[in-house]
Amino acid sequence: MKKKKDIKSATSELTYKNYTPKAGDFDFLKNNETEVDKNYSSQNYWKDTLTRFFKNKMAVIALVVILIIVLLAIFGPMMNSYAYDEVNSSEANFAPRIPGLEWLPMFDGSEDVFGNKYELTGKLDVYYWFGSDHLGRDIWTRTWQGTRISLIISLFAVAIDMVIGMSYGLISGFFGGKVDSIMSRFEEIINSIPTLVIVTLLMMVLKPGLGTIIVALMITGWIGMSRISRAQMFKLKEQEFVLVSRTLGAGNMRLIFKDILPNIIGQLITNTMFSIPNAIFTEAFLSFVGLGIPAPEASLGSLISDAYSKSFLTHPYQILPPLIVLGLLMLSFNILADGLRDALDPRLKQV
Amino acid sequence: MLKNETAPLLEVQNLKEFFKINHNDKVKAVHGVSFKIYPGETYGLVGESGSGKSTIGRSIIRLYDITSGNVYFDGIRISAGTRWNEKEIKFTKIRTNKKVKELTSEMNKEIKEVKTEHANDKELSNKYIEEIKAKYKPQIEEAKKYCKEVVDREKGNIRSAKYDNKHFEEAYTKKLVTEIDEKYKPIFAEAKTEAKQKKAKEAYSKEVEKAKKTKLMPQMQMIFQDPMASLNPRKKVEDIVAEGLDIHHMYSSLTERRDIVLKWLKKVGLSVEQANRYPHQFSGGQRQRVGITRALVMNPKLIIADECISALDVSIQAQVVNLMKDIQEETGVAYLFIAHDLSMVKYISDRIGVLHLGYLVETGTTEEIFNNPIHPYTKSLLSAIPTPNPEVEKTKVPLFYDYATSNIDYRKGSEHLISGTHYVLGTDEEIKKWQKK
Amino acid sequence: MEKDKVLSIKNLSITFTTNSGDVNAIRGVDFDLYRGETLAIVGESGSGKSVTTKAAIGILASNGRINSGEVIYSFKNADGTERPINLLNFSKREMRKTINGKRIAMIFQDPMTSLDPTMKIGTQIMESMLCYPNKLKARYNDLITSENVDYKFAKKQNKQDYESKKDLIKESYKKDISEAKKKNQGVSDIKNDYKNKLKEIKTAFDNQNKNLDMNFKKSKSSIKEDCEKYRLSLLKKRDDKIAKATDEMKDNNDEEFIAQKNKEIESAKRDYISQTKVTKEYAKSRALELLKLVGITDAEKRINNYPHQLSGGMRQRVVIAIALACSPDILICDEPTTALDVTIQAKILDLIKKLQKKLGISIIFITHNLGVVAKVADYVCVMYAGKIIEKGLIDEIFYEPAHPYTWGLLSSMPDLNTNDKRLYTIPGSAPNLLHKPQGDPFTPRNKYALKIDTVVEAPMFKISETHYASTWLLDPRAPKVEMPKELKDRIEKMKGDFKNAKK
Amino acid sequence: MTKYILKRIGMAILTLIVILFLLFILLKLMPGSPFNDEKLSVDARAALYAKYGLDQPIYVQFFKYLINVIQGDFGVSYNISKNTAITVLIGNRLWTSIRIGFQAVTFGAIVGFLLGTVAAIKHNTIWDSLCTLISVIGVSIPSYVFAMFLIYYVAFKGGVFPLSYSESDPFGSSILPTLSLSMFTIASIARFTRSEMLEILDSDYMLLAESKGMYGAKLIFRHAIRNTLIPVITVLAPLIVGLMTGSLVVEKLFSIPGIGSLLVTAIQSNDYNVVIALSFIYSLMYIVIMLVVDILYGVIDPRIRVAKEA
Repeated sequence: MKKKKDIKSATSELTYKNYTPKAGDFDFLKNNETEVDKNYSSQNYWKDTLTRFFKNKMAVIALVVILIIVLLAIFGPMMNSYAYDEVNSSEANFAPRIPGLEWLPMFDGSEDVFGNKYELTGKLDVYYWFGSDHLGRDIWTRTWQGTRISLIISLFAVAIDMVIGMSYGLISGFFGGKVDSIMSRFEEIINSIPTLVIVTLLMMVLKPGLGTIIVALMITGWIGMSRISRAQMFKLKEQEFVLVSRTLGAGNMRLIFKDILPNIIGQLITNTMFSIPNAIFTEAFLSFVGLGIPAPEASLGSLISDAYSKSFLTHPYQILPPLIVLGLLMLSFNILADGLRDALDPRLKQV
Repeated sequence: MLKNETAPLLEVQNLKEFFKINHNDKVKAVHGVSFKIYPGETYGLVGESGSGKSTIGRSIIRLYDITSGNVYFDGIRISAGTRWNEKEIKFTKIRTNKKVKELTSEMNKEIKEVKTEHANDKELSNKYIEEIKAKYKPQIEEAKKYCKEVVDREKGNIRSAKYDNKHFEEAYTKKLVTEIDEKYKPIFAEAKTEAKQKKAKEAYSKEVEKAKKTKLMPQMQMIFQDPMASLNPRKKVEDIVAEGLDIHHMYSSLTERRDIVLKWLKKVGLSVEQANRYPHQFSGGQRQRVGITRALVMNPKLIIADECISALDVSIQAQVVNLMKDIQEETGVAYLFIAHDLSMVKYISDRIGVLHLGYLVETGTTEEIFNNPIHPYTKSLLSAIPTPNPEVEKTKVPLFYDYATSNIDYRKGSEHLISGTHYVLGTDEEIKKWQKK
Repeated sequence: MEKDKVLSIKNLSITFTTNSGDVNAIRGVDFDLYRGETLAIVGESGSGKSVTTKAAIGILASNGRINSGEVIYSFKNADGTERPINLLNFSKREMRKTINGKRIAMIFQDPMTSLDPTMKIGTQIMESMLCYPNKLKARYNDLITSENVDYKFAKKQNKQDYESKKDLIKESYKKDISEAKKKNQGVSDIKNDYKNKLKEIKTAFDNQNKNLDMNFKKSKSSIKEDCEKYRLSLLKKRDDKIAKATDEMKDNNDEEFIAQKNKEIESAKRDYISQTKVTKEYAKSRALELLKLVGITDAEKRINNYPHQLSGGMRQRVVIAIALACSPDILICDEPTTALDVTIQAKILDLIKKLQKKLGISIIFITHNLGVVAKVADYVCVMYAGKIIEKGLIDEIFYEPAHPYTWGLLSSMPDLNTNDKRLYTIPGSAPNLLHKPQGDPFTPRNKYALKIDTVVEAPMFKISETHYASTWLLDPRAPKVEMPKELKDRIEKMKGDFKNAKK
Repeated sequence: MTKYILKRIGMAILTLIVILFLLFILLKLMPGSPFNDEKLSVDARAALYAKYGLDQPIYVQFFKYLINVIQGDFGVSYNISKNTAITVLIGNRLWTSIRIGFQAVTFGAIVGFLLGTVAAIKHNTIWDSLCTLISVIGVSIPSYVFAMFLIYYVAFKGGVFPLSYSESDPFGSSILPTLSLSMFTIASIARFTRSEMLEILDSDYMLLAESKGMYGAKLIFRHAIRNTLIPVITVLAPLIVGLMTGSLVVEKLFSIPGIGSLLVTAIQSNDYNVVIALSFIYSLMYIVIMLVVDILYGVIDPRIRVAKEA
């Protein structure tokens, strides 16, 4: 109700009813007294996009979460004295215990079935913030160590998307015709082998490890991106402003990089954001199947797999940290990508 | 408006443009269209959707490779299609092969006859066979020779067409240099003293240098239909306008670049501060002005305006048309004005060509087309345009024309001169019939 | 002869909420549409011409908000009674059930996108007929709708009355209390008094509401009764006919006679069905009829086509057939020929005119092309920046325009019969309504702008019974201004053309 | 249309042969030979090589392999259960996997489509936000995390459904795996449906339908749903593939005797022959699904099915 009143008061302006013309009001205006074609300033595209992005609270939160996880992945393992591969069998399967937070039932070091091992073993000055695993390794350190691997993989995913996927799609789309049909055929064949199969086979041929996972991603990870950039290229290269540049005599490189790319880079970045969770998931999946990073190295996938097979039903706390970090990471990247997409293409969100 | 004495700026000869959709289907967009545009004039190309008018514009500016025909710009052949030459080669070969086969089979038949007739006398039969062979050989040779001649000729044409398609800029430079040579011959001859000679030489080499830098294609520019789609949304107006300058390195410093841009922006009625804005901050009419400026900074001799006003509001259309006229008066640029709206075309064009289904059905000066339309399609087009005169409009009965049921076959027609420069496509009987009406 | 008003829009004002702020797209639009006439709304893009009509038939985009105004439609009931009713009081559901398609139909600009690509065109035409197949129910809906709208409106009014009365009492109470406190008098009396007053109006309000409810219930049941009666009468007619035929059959053994009577029985049954139900067969035959009406040859074949199999002109014909399916009173044509070629445009305009003559419908024709207006319209409204700036009979607008904007529009339209070398134009471009203009939004582009234009917008000055224009130039205090000479000459010449044409 | 289908089938067969060749090459590249049992004498090994044709040139081997595969013979398992024909090993497992996969796809597609439709119709309301939230979570969280969650809370703590798959109750015990598998499908379909539907709700023909008096469910069913379904079908194929990946882990978690868990076992016990055979089966299923979806698309969309008339 109030709002409507506001509007009404705002619109109660001068009309012919409440205005009495003064002398001279009926003189002609001189030419310079009005401005024909007023231009109203508005922000440029990127600033606009940023403003829209920061209006989206979820996306901003996701960005913050990602930043925190990145920081923890860098500094987390240094924050206590345990090393990620430090085995201490006398302190196996200790529940989480954090100094100062012991009043919280989650972090007091006790478990339903086994009681408080810290008290039982008399190691009252020992603290495993996230608990320890079946070999007595510190889960806090291992979790952040594993997160590092996931983040490194996501970096590579971005690089693969940008370098291989984008250029493949752009070239295929720009030149069209025979070049395109050959390149698309090749892509189709690669794409019709399930990623799962490719990755699995590769892992069997090569030695399991980070390098192999990256190679596997390289073979299949670029396809989605190349499809999108190809489609975008097809759409844009017939646009009139590109034709204009062509008639002005612009070369292919100029057309691709100066005319077309700035117009699609937003969508491509968004898509890259979507491919990060995919890459992280692939790693986690491979580790879970037993093809991932070999022990004692840790990755989120191998931590989850370990915790699941060794102690899921008995010590469920062991699986939680990597699981939560993985979930948060995936969720945040997805929300971030969504937010970016909406900011870049406001049509989807509607006015 | 007859400018027959001067050389045409643009000459389109028998332009054909077919597009492949897939292996079986071809869309024939343009069927042998020819016209000329003289310096400083406006040629209006009118037609409805699907008439191929935009295809013609884009083919001329080399956005598409043409299927057949020639396009000359400033006397230089800038594109040439080779499909007809290829066809000629293919069919000549087929014809020759057929003929050779016939001849050989005839010869063999005769030889066989001789062989059976003179089976006993081998010597005699051999002699006859030799004779027969001698009789047929020259014929076969001749047919083959003819075929080779045709193939060689056509191959030569194809080669030269392909060469021209790639090297027209060189040809243009050559042309400019010869012109300068011609110009300086008398000067050199007159310059008696050494100092004068030297001076002339300096001037000469300067001009040659400049000519070598001058390119042909930038002198043909295009304005597109959609004022929003034809401006890169991520670029500032200044950079959009200067794109051509950037590509051809037509300035020595950034201030010069800016000066050129601002000079032209002012000329089309945009302010200096607007140069730093992005396209989406402009209204439709202003955007089209930016599009025009972009073409103008290249100092073109010909601007192809492809439906450049049809996306604009009525009052803005008139603004843009007036602006284009002013610019023509000032710079002497020629326009190829492509539109579907005959009424606007009338205002701006000196001559008009009416396109229908890829055929140029009628062409002539604006007066000729409007005062004496001959072709039924032109007539229907003219009668369909609504005018802002209610009393007339309400009683007017538009003439309808349907190609499918009209019994007219454009393929059979040929160009007929009606008067002056007024040509109509049709057969003799058709033209007579139409003129009677 | 008094003309019959079908639709009249009064002081309509609409705001759109967008990312970059509120846009006052329509700022007080008035016009009347008379039966059997064509009203043209002319304006450039963004002038709000199609928003007005979309709001009138309840298909405004979701971010649009109607601030004020009325859309009075003369609602013809199934029983033949007719009464004016404000369409803005209808709910979306009521609009769709009783107005859209059945009384007011619309044709859109782009025939390429306005047909469902996955549905046969025949189905699309039949859809609106088969959407409410029960004619008796539809009849009831019709009759109840206007009652319902009135009832709801009265209730709303009642509530508003009550609220405003309450506010008044509250205010006076506050005043009294504060005064009493100043004077250190007891406040309990005032409080009691206040409570009583409130109770009083509350009971009045409740009573009124009860009354309304009762009345509505009454009229509802009476309508129900009416409908039932109507049904029974139809049923009786059928049964009578059947009984009569069977009666006659009894005494006669003539085979031919019996066959004839059987036929009569059949036809009586069929009549009843067709009076109570829209059958598929009927819908199909009607669709065929419509396709023929809009000039589509071999309709039997075309009815099974998908939209992509037809050309643009054909598709627009199909859209017209869809609009006509339920025989509406009003047809709104929103730039129906803008996306088409000129020769096809001429054919479609011809068709619309013929249909109007044949069916006697009223048409609102929205366009930016003055030539099209000249061809189809009886009455013209010229819109600029969300307001009608000049309206009048077609001849008045074209031969005696009064507003500088109309002058500009007319003279920037190229004319085939004159040989001007330059076109007169309006400088600049239409204002962005996101930024509220001060005074008359046309001022910056107006060659004849007065100082007062920068301060306030002009009212509608009456030029003749039918001709109005909103420009200060018509104020008696303003300097006398004639239209530009080029335009005047042109109009003179046009009049001459007309006379020549007549001869 | 027929020509188009034939062309697609041809392409699919060609792709399959290429894949098989790649797989075969990989098989050859695998470290060690299948018979690296140290107890085997050189002669015995040679005899085995000869028996399996491993001593012939590689293209001959491939050709033989190809013929065998066409006849449904993938050779024998070397490690999991020695000398059992892979066909036998796979046997019933294939149908179990396909059944659970089918359940998950059907359930996911229907629920996802409903969610997306609701979100689009109730655009910019709490329903919309809820659907968006569900779909973001569904896309982000791997299916095995859901599986664990379900195992721990529903089966272990809640005791509602069995912890693992059992042959005696093939449907009841497959509910949890189906649920965890279908999460991703639900989320993706809901997402895609929402954006497609929004576009369609905004289209001109919806406006025309409204202006001719259609409203409510009739309007949505007759115009919006039909037009949304067409593009949604195209995304089904990649989703089914995602499902395969998920099924690997989920089958393992619920100990379902399907080909997914077999593949995991084969990977973990280095039984290359089985891995290759299963990879081929996965590729085959994938290609067949893509083919079917492609053809289905053509059949459903009249713009493709009914040619334009001249």
